[in-house]
Amino acid sequence: MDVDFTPEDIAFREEVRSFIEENYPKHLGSLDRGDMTKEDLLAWHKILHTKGWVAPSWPAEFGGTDWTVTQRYIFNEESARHGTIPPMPFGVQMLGPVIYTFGNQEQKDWVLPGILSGKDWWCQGYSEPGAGSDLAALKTKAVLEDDEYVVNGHKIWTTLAQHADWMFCLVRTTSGEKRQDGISFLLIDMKTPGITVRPIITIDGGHEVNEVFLEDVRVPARNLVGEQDKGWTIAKFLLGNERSGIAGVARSKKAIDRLREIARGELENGGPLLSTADFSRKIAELEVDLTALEYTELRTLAAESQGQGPGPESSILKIKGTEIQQRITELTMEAVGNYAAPWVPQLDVGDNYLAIGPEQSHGVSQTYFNTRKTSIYGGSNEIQRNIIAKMVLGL
Amino acid sequence: MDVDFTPEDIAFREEVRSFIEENYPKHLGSLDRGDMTKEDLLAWHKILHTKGWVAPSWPAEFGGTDWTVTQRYIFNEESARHGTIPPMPFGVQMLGPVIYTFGNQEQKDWVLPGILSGKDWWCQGYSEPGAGSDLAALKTKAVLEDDEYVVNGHKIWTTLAQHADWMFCLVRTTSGEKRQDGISFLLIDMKTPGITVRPIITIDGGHEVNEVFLEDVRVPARNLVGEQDKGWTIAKFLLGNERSGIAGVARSKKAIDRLREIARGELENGGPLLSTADFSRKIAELEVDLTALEYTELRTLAAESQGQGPGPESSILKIKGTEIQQRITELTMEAVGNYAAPWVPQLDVGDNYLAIGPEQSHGVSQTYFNTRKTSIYGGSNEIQRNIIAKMVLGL
Amino acid sequence: MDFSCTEEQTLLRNMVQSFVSDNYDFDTRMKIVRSEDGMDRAIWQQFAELGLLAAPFSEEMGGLDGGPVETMVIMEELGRGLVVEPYLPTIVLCGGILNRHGSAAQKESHLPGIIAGENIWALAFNEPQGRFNLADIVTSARAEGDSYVLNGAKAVVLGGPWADKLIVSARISGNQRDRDGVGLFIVDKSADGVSTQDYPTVDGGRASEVTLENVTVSGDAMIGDASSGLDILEEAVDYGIAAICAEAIGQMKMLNDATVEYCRTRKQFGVPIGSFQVLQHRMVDMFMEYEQSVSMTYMVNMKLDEDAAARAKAAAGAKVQIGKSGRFVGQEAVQLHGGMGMTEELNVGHFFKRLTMIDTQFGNVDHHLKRFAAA
Amino acid sequence: MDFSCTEEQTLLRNMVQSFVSDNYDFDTRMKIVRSEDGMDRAIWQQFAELGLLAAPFSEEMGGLDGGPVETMVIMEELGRGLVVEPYLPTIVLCGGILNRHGSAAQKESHLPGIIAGENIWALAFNEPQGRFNLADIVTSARAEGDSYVLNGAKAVVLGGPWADKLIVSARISGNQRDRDGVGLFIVDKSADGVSTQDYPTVDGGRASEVTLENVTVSGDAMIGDASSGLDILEEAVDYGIAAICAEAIGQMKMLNDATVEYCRTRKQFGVPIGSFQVLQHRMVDMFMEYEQSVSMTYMVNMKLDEDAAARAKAAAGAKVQIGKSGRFVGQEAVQLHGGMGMTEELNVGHFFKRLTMIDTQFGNVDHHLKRFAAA
Repeated sequence: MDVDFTPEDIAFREEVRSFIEENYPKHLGSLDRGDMTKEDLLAWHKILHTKGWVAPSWPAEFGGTDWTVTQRYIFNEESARHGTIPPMPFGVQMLGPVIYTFGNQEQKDWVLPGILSGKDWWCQGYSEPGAGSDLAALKTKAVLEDDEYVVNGHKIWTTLAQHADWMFCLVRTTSGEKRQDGISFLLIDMKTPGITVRPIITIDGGHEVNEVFLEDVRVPARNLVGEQDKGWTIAKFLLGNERSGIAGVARSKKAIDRLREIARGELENGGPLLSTADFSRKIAELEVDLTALEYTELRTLAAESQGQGPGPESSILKIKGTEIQQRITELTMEAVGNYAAPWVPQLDVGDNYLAIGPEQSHGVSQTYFNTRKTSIYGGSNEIQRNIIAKMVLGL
Repeated sequence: MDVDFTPEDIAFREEVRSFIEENYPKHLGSLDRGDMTKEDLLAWHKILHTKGWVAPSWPAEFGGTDWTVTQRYIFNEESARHGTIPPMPFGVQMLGPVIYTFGNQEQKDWVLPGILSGKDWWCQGYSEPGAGSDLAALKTKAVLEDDEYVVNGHKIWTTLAQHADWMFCLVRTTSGEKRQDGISFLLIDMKTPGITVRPIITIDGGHEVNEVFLEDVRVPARNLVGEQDKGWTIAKFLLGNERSGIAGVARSKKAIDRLREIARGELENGGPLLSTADFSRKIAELEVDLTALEYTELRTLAAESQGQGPGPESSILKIKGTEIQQRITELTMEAVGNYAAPWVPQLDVGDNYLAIGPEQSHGVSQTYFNTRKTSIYGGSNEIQRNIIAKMVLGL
Repeated sequence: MDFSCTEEQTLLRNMVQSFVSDNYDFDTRMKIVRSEDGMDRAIWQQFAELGLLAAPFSEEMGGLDGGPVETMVIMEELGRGLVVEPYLPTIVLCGGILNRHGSAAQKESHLPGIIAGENIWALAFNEPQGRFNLADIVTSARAEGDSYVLNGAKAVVLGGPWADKLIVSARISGNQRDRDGVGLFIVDKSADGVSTQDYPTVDGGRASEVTLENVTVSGDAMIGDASSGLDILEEAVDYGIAAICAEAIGQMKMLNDATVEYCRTRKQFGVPIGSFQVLQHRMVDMFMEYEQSVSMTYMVNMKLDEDAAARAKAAAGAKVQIGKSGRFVGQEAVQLHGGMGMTEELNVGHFFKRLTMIDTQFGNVDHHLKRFAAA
Repeated sequence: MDFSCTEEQTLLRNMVQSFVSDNYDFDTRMKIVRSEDGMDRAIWQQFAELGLLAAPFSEEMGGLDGGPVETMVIMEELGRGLVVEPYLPTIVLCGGILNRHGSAAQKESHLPGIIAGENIWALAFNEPQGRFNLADIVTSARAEGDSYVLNGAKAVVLGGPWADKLIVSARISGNQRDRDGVGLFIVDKSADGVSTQDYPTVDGGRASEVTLENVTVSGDAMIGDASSGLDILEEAVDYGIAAICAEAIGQMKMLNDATVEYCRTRKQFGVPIGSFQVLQHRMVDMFMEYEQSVSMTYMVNMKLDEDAAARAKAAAGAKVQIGKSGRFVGQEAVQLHGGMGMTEELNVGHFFKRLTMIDTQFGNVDHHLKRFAAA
C-alpha cells in the first residue's frame, strides 16, 4: 500500500499544470458562470484537442492518451484546481466509448474525429416524460421505411440541446414482451426536418435543459449503432460510464477552498465567519467526508488499473459526490447571509447588477438551486441505492 | 388559541406537586436504577392507589379520576419532574382499557381492582419469535377442550414477566383464510402448570425481558376476553393505547436538565463542557425538537379533549419521542467522556464500584444501550412510518 | 389549553383563502413577479378593502384589533399563494412597530395611510457587515438641534422598491454592536440624501440597498428613544419571525400535498412511485417536519406577548424549527418531483425557493440556535 | 498509488483470521470476558508464538520489522473476533513508544519481554479532569536528584488490570495544559505507591483507575525528555487511532454482513424483511459508511510516518469518520436485528458496544473535528 506519487507522476503533474497555466484562456473563467456561449464552452476543448489531451480515457488508437489511471487522476485534479471548463461530456465521455465499442468502422471514422475536434456537438436523447428513472419505459418510436428510420416522439431534460449538431437517441423499434427488448440506438442530425427544441428554464434561472420533439424525423439506417432492437445493452454501457467521474472530488475541493475564502471575508459580530465554531465545524465535516470520498475514488481507480472495471460499487461515488456538492453549495449560500437574497441574472436589470452585495455573494443561491439537480440526474440517488442493494448486497 | 393554564389548573398543579413531595418514598430514586425489586416498582403505585390517582385515564366509574386532559397532562409533567416510578403500564395503560371496553361484568369485577391496587402484576404476551413487527403471524395455539383452552406456544420480549402474576395473551384459536382472523385474547394465570419464564439479558446488562414458554397450559374458558377469534380488534385497540404517552416529553425534559447538569460538571480544557459551542448547540437542538414535540402532543391532547381520539397521527409522538430519548442518552454518554467506559453493574466486583469515576457518569452507557430498544418496541419506528404513510397520507 | 380558532378567525381564514385562490393563482403570481413593478397595486387595494391591512391595528385607529393569531392565519394563507405583496414589511413589521410604540401623533399620521393601502413601508435594519446581529449598526444618527442627520448603508431592505416610507435603525451613540444608543427613525424614501438600488429577490420579491447621505429627519421621526430602539426592533423581528413561520407552514403544506399527489399519479416501473417504501417514508418525514413546524408556529404566536426573554426564546426556537423543516421539505419535494421539480414552470420550485429564503430571513438556524441557547 | 497488500501481508491476514476463527469464536470470547482474569493468557502466549507480538518491532530486537499496514491487518482481524487481549496497549501504544523513542537500554530491557509475551503494558495517559486533551495533566513528576517522584491519578487505563508495566504521563514543569514539561515514565505496577482500582469496561475489556503516591522512579525510566514527552504521546495516540480504525472496519464489516444475512432470512409479513426498500437503503447506507471508513483507515495508516501536522490531520479525520460510521452502523445493525440485536446472546450487540467505545477512545468526533479544523 502506498499513496505516494512516483517521480514520473510528479513530473507529469508539473507538465499538466504548466500547460494549463500557459494555455487556458484567461477570459473564460469557470463553469459557474451561467452565461457561456457555445464558443466559450468549446474554447478549451479545442486547445486540448490540439495538444492531444481531449479524451484521456479513450484507447490511444482512437485518439486517447495512453495515460495510466494515476495520470488521468492527476490531469483531472489539475484541471479542477484551475477551474477549467471540461470538454463537453456528451461526446467524449458518453458517445465516444459507445462508438469505439459498438460502432462499425464507418461510424468510427466519422463520429470520433468530430467529437475530438469539437466540430460536432452531441446531445443525449434518453429521458422522456414517461421514462425518467425507468428508462426502459421509453416510447419514442422509430419505424424502418426502406433505408430510413422514421422517428416520432418526445425527449426531455436534454442538456444543452440548443447547441447540439447531433443527438444520440434511444428509440423503440419493436414492442416486445420485455420492455428492454426492441430498443435501438440512433444517431440523429439535429438539422433534420421535424425536430423542435423547446427550452426548459430551471429554478436557478438557467437554460441548460430542453425538450426535443421529433415529428416524422427521417434518419438514415446507417446511423443505427449496433444491432436493431439490441440498444439496451448500449444504453446501460453508457450509463455505467456516466457514473464514473461523477464524484467530482477535485472540483469539490476547489469549491471548499472558495467557501473558506468567502467565510473568511464574511463577518459575524465583527470577526470572520470562518472562525466561528459552527462554521469551522461544518467545513471540517465536509472536508472529512470529501477526503473519505477521495480515497474511495482512488481505491476504485486502483482496482480499475488492475483490470477490474468500475463495478456497481461506483454508485457510491455518485451518491456521496453529489451529496457533498449539494452541502458545499448550501453552506456557501449560508455563508453570505442576507446577500443570498438578491436574484439578478434572472431578470435583466441593467449593467450595474454586479454591484449588489459583496462580489463573493453573486450567484451563490443560483448555484445552490442548480445543484439540487445532481441527486436527480444520471440515475437519481434513490436509483443508485437500489443498484447497490441489488448488485452489491444481493438483496 | 391559548396555552395559558387556568387558575384551577394552577391550583391542581400545586396539589399534585405537594402530594408527590410529601409522599414519594425518598429511598426509591428513579426508574434509571436497574436493580429495582418488585416491591420498589410497586411502592408508589400503591400510594397512588390509596390516593385514587393510579389510573387517571380510566373513566371514573372504573376507578379513574375524571380529570380533564389538561389535568392529566399536568399530573404527568409533575410526576416526571420528580422522577417518580410510574404505575406499571401493563395493567393500568394496556389491559385496563381493554377490560372495561371489551370485558364482561365478571371480568371487570375481578381484573380492574387487582390492577388498581397493584395486587395483580400483569405482563403482555404478544410478540413471538416469528411474530414481531408482523404480530398477526403469531402461532401460539389455544384449543378449547370442554371449558378450558389448552395453550401451547412461545412468547418473547415479555417485559418483567419475572414479576408477573398474570399474562394477557394473544393466541390463535382458528387458522382462517386471513391471518388476522382466528386470534383470541386470553388472560392466563402465570402459576398455571406448563409455564416457564426464561430471562433474556440485554446488552445493557439488564434483565427486563423474557421468553415465556407455554406447554399444555390449561386456561378456563371464562378467561377469554371478547369473542373467540375476534381478538385482533382488541389487539389493535391496545396497541393504539400503547402509543399514547410514549412521547415521554416531561421525562425527556428532566433528562435534558440532568444532561445539562452533567455537562456543567464535566470539564473541557478546564472550562465547563456545557459552555463549549458544540455542546451547547447540541443541547439547544434537542430542546427545540422537544419543544416542538411537546406542542404536537398538546395539540393531540387538545383534539382528544374535544372528542377526537388519538388517530394514526399519534405515531409521530412515538417516532419523535423515541428519537429524542435516544439522542439525549447518547449525548449524556458523550458528556462523561472517558468515563463512559466503566461497566460495573454487569459484574459484581464488590461494594466499592460506585467509586469509579464521577458519580454522574455511573450507568450512562447502560442507559444509552438500553434506550436503543425504544425505536424497536411498541411497533418499530419503521412500522410507525408505514402506519402514517398508509393511514394519514393514503399511500 | 386550546388550539382551536374562534369562529371569526375561521371566517378570516376562509376569506383570505378564497381571495387568494380566486385572484392569485400561480400563473397570475408569476406574471406579477415578472412585471416591471413586481407587485400588483390593485391586489393591495383589495387587501385594504377586505380589511387585511387593518387586521392588527387598534379600533381607534380604524383597525380590527386582531392579535397574533389573526396575523398567523393571514400569513399562512398568503404563504399558500406565494403572495409577494408586502404584507410582512408594511403591516407586520413597520405597522406593528408604529402600533405598539408609535407616539399618538405618529400613529395618527401614519396608520390610516397604511390601513387604507395608500402607503407601503419597509424596515431598513440589516447592514452589509451586520449579518444577523440587529445591533451591529454602523449607520449613524447625529443629533443636530431638534433633528437627526443619518448617514450609512442598509442592506437587503425587503419591499424597499415599493415603499414610500422606511423605518431605519441607526446609531445615536455607543459603539458598533452596543445594545444601547440605537434609534428607529421614520424616513421618507423621497427625502434628500436617500438613494436606493432596487433588485428582485430569489423568492420573487423585490428589495433595495439603501444609502443615506446626510438625511435630515426631525426628532419627531424617532420611534421610542435611544434606550429602547433595539428592544423595539427585536420585538418587531420576533413578530416578523412568527409571521413567516405561519407563511412557511402554509407553504410546506402545499408542497407536501403536491408531492403526495404527484407520487400517487406519477408512474415508473409500471407502478405509482408513491408505492416505493423509501419514498413513502420520505413523505412521512416531510409530514412530521410539517407537523412539528405547525406546533412551533402556534407556540411562538401564543408567546409573542410574554416578556422579552420568553418571547426571544420562543421566536428563536420556532425559527430554528422552520428553518430546518422548510429546507428539508423543499429539498425533498424537489427530489421527489424529479426533473419537474427543477423547472420554473411548476410551483414546487418556487415554494422551495421561498422556504430557502425564509431560513435566511431574520437570521438562519445557526443564528437562532445560539440565541435559543443563550435565552 | 497502490492499495493492495503484499503477499506477506496477505499471508499474515490469513494467519490471524484462521487463528481467530479456530480459537476465538464468540462463545469462547464471552467466556474469557466473564472469567475472573478477563483475558486468556494462553491465547496471549499463542500470539507470541505466531509472531503477532513481534510484528512492529525492529529485527535487531527480535521483531519482524512490520509497518502500519501489518498492524492494520492484525487489528482488523482481531476486531472481527472482538478479541479483548491487550494488543493495543501493549504492542501498539507502549511497544510503539519504546520502539520509536526508547533508549537502547530501554529497548533492550523491555522489548524482548513484550515480544515473548511475558509482559503486559498499559499506557496511563488520561486524567479524570482532562477529558481528551493529552496535555491536561495534573499528575506531577518532581525531580529529586537523579530520580523523579510521581504523584497523581490516571483515569480509565485500558488493560491496566493485566499490566505489569505502565507508561505514565506526568508533568515535570509548566502549568496544567502546557505543551511543554510533560514526561513519559516507565513505572512498575508493583512499585511502592502505585495502587489501582480495576473494573470491566462496556466493551468487554478491563481498565484501572491508577493512583500514584510518591512513586519514585529513576531518571532512566523517562522516555525521551520533558520537551518531547507530549509529542511522543500524541504520536502514540495517533498510532493507536490508526489501529482502532482498522479494528473498527473489521467490526463494521462483520455487522454489515450479519445484518444483510439476517434480513435475507428473517421473514415478516410473509417475505424476507430484506425485501423492504427502506431496509435495503439502510443497508446501503451502512455499506457506504463502511467503504468510507475503509478509505480513511487506509489513508491514516499510510500517513502515520509523515510530519506531525500531516499525521495529526490524517488521524483526526480518520477518527471522525470511524466515530460517526461506527455509531451509525452499530445502531442500525441493532435496529435491523430488532429485539435480537438487543440481547447479550448475539454478537451483534457486542460489536455495537465496542464500536460505541471506539468513538470515545482517544477522543470522540467533536474532539477530532476541532483538531482536524485546527490542523
